[in-house]
Amino acid sequence: MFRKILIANRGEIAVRIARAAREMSVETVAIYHDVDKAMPFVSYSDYAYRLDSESPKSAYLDIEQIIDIAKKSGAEAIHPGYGFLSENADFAQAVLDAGLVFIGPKPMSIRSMGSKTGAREIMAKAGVPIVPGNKEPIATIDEARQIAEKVGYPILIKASAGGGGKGMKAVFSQNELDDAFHSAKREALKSFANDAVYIEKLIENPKHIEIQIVADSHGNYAYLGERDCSIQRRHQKVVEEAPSTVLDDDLRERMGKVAVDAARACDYVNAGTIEFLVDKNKNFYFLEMNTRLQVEHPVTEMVTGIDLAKEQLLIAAGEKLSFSQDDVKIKGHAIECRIYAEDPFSGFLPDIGKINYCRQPGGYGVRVDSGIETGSEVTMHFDPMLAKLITWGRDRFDAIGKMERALRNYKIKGVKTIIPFLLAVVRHPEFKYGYFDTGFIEQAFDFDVLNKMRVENDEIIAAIAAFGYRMSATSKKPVKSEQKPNKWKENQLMIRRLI
Amino acid sequence: MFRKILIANRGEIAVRIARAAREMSVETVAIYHDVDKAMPFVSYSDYAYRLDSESPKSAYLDIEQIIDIAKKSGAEAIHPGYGFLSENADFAQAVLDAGLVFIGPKPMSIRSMGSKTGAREIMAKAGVPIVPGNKEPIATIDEARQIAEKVGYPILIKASAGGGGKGMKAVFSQNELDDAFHSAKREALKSFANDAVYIEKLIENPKHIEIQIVADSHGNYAYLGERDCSIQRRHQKVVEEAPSTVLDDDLRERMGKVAVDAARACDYVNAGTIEFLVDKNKNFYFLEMNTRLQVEHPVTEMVTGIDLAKEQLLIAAGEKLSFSQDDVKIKGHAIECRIYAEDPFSGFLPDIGKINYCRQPGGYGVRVDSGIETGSEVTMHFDPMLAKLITWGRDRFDAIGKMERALRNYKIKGVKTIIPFLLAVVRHPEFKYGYFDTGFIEQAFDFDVLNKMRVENDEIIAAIAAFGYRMSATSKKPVKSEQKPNKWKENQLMIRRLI
Amino acid sequence: MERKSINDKKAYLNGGKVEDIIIKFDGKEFNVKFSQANFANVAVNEKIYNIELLKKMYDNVFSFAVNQQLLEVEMEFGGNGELNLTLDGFEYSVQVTNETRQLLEKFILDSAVVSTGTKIIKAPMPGMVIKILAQENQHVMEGDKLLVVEAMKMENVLKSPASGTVKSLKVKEGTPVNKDDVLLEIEVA
Amino acid sequence: MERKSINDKKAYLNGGKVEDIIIKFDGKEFNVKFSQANFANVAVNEKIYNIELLKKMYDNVFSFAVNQQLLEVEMEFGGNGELNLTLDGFEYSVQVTNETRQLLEKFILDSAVVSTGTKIIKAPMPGMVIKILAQENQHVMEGDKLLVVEAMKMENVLKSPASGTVKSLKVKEGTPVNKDDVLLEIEVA
Repeated sequence: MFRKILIANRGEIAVRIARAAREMSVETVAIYHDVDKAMPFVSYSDYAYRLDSESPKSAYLDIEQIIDIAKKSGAEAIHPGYGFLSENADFAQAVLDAGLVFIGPKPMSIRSMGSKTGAREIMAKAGVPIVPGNKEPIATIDEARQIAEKVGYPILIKASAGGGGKGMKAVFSQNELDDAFHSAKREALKSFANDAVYIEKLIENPKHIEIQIVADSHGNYAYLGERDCSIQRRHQKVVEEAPSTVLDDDLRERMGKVAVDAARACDYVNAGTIEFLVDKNKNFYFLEMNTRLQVEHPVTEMVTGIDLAKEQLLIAAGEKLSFSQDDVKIKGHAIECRIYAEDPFSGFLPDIGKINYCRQPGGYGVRVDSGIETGSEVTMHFDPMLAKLITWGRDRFDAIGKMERALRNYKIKGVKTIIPFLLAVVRHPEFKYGYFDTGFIEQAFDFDVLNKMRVENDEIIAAIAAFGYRMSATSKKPVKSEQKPNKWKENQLMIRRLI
Repeated sequence: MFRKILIANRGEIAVRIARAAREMSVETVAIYHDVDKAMPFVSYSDYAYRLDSESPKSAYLDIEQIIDIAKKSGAEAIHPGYGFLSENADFAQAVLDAGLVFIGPKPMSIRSMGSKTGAREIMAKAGVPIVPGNKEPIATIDEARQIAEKVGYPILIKASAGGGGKGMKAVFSQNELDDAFHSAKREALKSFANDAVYIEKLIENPKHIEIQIVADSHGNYAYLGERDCSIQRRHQKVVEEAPSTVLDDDLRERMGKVAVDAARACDYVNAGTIEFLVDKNKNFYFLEMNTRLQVEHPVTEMVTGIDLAKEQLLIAAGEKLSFSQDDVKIKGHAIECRIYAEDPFSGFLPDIGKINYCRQPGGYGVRVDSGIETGSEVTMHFDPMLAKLITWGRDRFDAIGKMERALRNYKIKGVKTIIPFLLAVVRHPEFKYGYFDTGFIEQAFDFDVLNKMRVENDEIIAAIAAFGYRMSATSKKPVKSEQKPNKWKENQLMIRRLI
Repeated sequence: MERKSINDKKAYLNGGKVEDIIIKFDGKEFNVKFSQANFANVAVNEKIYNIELLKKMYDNVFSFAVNQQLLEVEMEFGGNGELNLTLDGFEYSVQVTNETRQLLEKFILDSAVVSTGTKIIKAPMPGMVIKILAQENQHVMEGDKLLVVEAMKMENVLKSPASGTVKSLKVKEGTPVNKDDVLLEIEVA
Repeated sequence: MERKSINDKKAYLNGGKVEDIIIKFDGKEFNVKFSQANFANVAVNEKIYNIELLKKMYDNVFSFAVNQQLLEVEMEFGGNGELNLTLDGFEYSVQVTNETRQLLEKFILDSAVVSTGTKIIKAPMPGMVIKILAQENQHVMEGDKLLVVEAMKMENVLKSPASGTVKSLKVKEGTPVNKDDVLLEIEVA
């Protein structure tokens, strides 16, 4: 095993890796931009080196400097976390070239899975189910009819040059095809000055299900069950869980085996995830492969008892998997809620500022992977995810009970967070009973419930306000108002999120 | 299930119960003496009522006032936690008389297990192994020889009126008996003005092993495996774990069944613990029964997945056990360290003061059941246990790795804690490899290791001191020194602990 | 016990009189009456609430027990009776006012309709002009303070109902006024 | 980068000269030399340490990186160069001194042995008596400050080596003294 590793990341994932390493008696080196100097992830490590960089974000992308620090510090390996350089094949290669170990897959695996069309081809060849259809432009309505027939209705007509739903038409039967085809072409032309369109199978009300796999350098592979990440807001995962309410043992095993095939197909080593869409008939289709540790990896850890971050270190150090496929047993149920610094009452606009007060929930079955603490500054430079709240219960109902309690016990003051929204989600009947798909937040979730929650305490708010007003009137030293981010900053933040 | 319960306790156990209740949608009522007004356990509840009392400690013992508040608040049941009124049969009876539910066993069970000799008799009758010997005074050396022969060497001669080791003699073979018998009688006479002695089997290097049981009001019983609580300092448990390194499945099952017999013998309902001494030949002997939730209950929860606090509520509400004996499977390993506010470098003298800063460890497999937070005041009024740190790992080695990491990540500033001592314990080779008994801290533990840990950072301390000195010399506003508890307070604390 | 005596003392220092207020947020109004003995006891729309401050957790984060119910609240005080209150992630922008001020605002609004081109500011109630904050020919913005009238033992600030220029100023500091007396006129720009 | 310039500035304000010190704790001594450019760089017994203050976590709780190694330290400052430092639960009672002061203490200890019944306080080095804190016939306790001698550009406090009564006071404020000049005598009670 390594004696010392460098963590090329920040925030909660840097804390996560530092914890795992220390438990294995491996020392860790943190790197930080000056804006992060006082963040917990720095002090969670054994050593810390400052990154010299103009912009905070570019600091964590500075391959040369990071490798220099790794060598200077005596680190033998680099863990990239997620985001930043984690899926950058050039970085992985540069680490190897510097004579260090990259705690992740081979550069070649990252590269091949990084291209959506390339990945699709490799997977198709390996027998992994992909969404039927092809990306070739369709010239005539006759051709469209043939492909639609082959793919089977419902289908989706998509603009080749497109994005954002423009030129996209769902077609549920053949007699709708003509109108939709021409309409899509017209829209595509208008929007992208290019009327090329193609046809893909429409997966109705899909579930987003992903399979966690691990592979060592000795050719051993294992799958660790699924995660259901269907609760998304604008393709951003918000709530994840394991196991999924829609998989049975048979489907779990079939998807697991396919996931291992997929990993084998790109000669994969270390921890990785195969994302699938699952339709209501329990057909599943390859979406993409994430060649790194996922944000939501904790739910798998909680139900399998396997520490994925530690496994990554073992694998990178050349050891064999610490367990076999037969050892993987799913016990109980785990849910993760991502705690974003966003205002759910103002279109999820990211918020920044100083965390005046933070009290994390704790106790039995509650895990918090956090990057902040009381006094931390939330800046506009990075992703607004502050922490992850994970609960484990004997069954799904128990895990939800713990999550609801933990969300209520989670106090973050000074910046707005989506905690009230998450509370409304875990209390939602469709979530509680497990009937939901990727359209949950956009379609099933009624934002009015938030307003109803708000009204519950009206009189109490009035009473406290009256008391507070009188308190401030009688005290000589009035409580100062905190400075709020100005409109310019808010705009900047908005832009950051849209990119 | 209840809608609202009152928690007749404070500190971490009140937080523990409030969390469990909220997860079951049961509201909780906290009671507090004014010195505890700002403690986390108050704000973890839904409602809080102030106890009117001269002394802080007596507040939590005021049966009449507590029951009054329960009725006024609309609580339907009272959870006593541990300590305070938890093993007070009169309180349990008063709760029932007030038409409320006591979340614990019947008053009669508490009463019968509260008397050591009474409990011994009931257990002997139920076939539970008790330490051989009897408490009858022995008149002659011939009688002593007969009893010693029957009990089997080694034996312990104890003064009937005794205590504190006076008049106590260990005898390992018959030819030592004469001298020891007379010597014990002389010592007893000198110390207690009473030369009566009796003979008991000497359990050499015992392990303190306890079995968790639960029983519902429908006659269902189950045992949840053992806890090894052999790491004790002056009969005070410090580190506990589950499972024990010395039990195999066969012994576990035998002890479990005996524990259930013991519970049956006193018509037990709710969660309880049977404490045993286990000798090196794996014979086990009844020590006592704790008719309440134990401080160390979390290690059992971590390895069984069963929430004991919730189970208590279910049982008290008249429901059946949520699992059967066959469902109880031990998975992985859990360790608990008790975080006392005591100075391990000054004879474990309790410390008081304000917690200037507290950062709890967290992440995968780490659970903190805490009664304090940054800003909390540690007073001399209560037990110095601030929190419990529990880790779970796939195996014992993994759990120890997590514990060592978590102890290093646990920052409590402002009062002294035993964290450095705990670190030395979990790093101790005899602990690591599982060879230890109740004599570990007094005999095997070398307090010099603490001093060795201390010396490691000598030069760094000097460097920081130099920088700090210069920093304070250049800054206009010198850092003020915190007020230390004075000698009088320390003496008070010392007296409190000795009682 | 101790808490109560402290609050009593504060009420005492405050002149023994704790004025009733109106709390407005989310388009709703709540009438709040304080107990004269202890302003931790309030009646909100006739319903009694006892508020106890258990802990100041940070600068502006407080733990309260309201009728024994525990709540953690972030409170920011602005000027002019503005209060920003956050409970469980829900933010409430609270305006604290009282009956006199409310009457005043309504009155000014009403009186401002009287004339177009020129807005006439009248005394909303009998009282005494104690301070004049605007000069003749001065340009004022909507909401700018014009003058302070003492009425019903309280000082009430009269604000401009529109942007414009101060024309005829009819009163001086110290002038007693009757209800509906014209105080000044604003010519809207 | 920024940190460095701030420290440079502090060093500058400090007169550009950062004096070497001696750190004592647990019966051990460490010689510390500060870099003149940046007192975050120190040599402890010749070994170089760079200290960076990353965060003040609370009043007297700091997060440091010492040669990049992270440490959370509680630091309490007493008077007289006393410093209480806690790292990972280990408490260190640190005494900060310097070579001159150490020589002084040693000298007084040595000189105090000279006579029994009467302890003679001699000048430990050439200098100037700048302040006299004890009067003739005054009773003093061991450790009480007697006089201040400026030597080697530093003020050095001479303390009483024993409890007793101040007998002959041989110097006045402003008197220049040579090494071993008798300054005063203490008659031990």
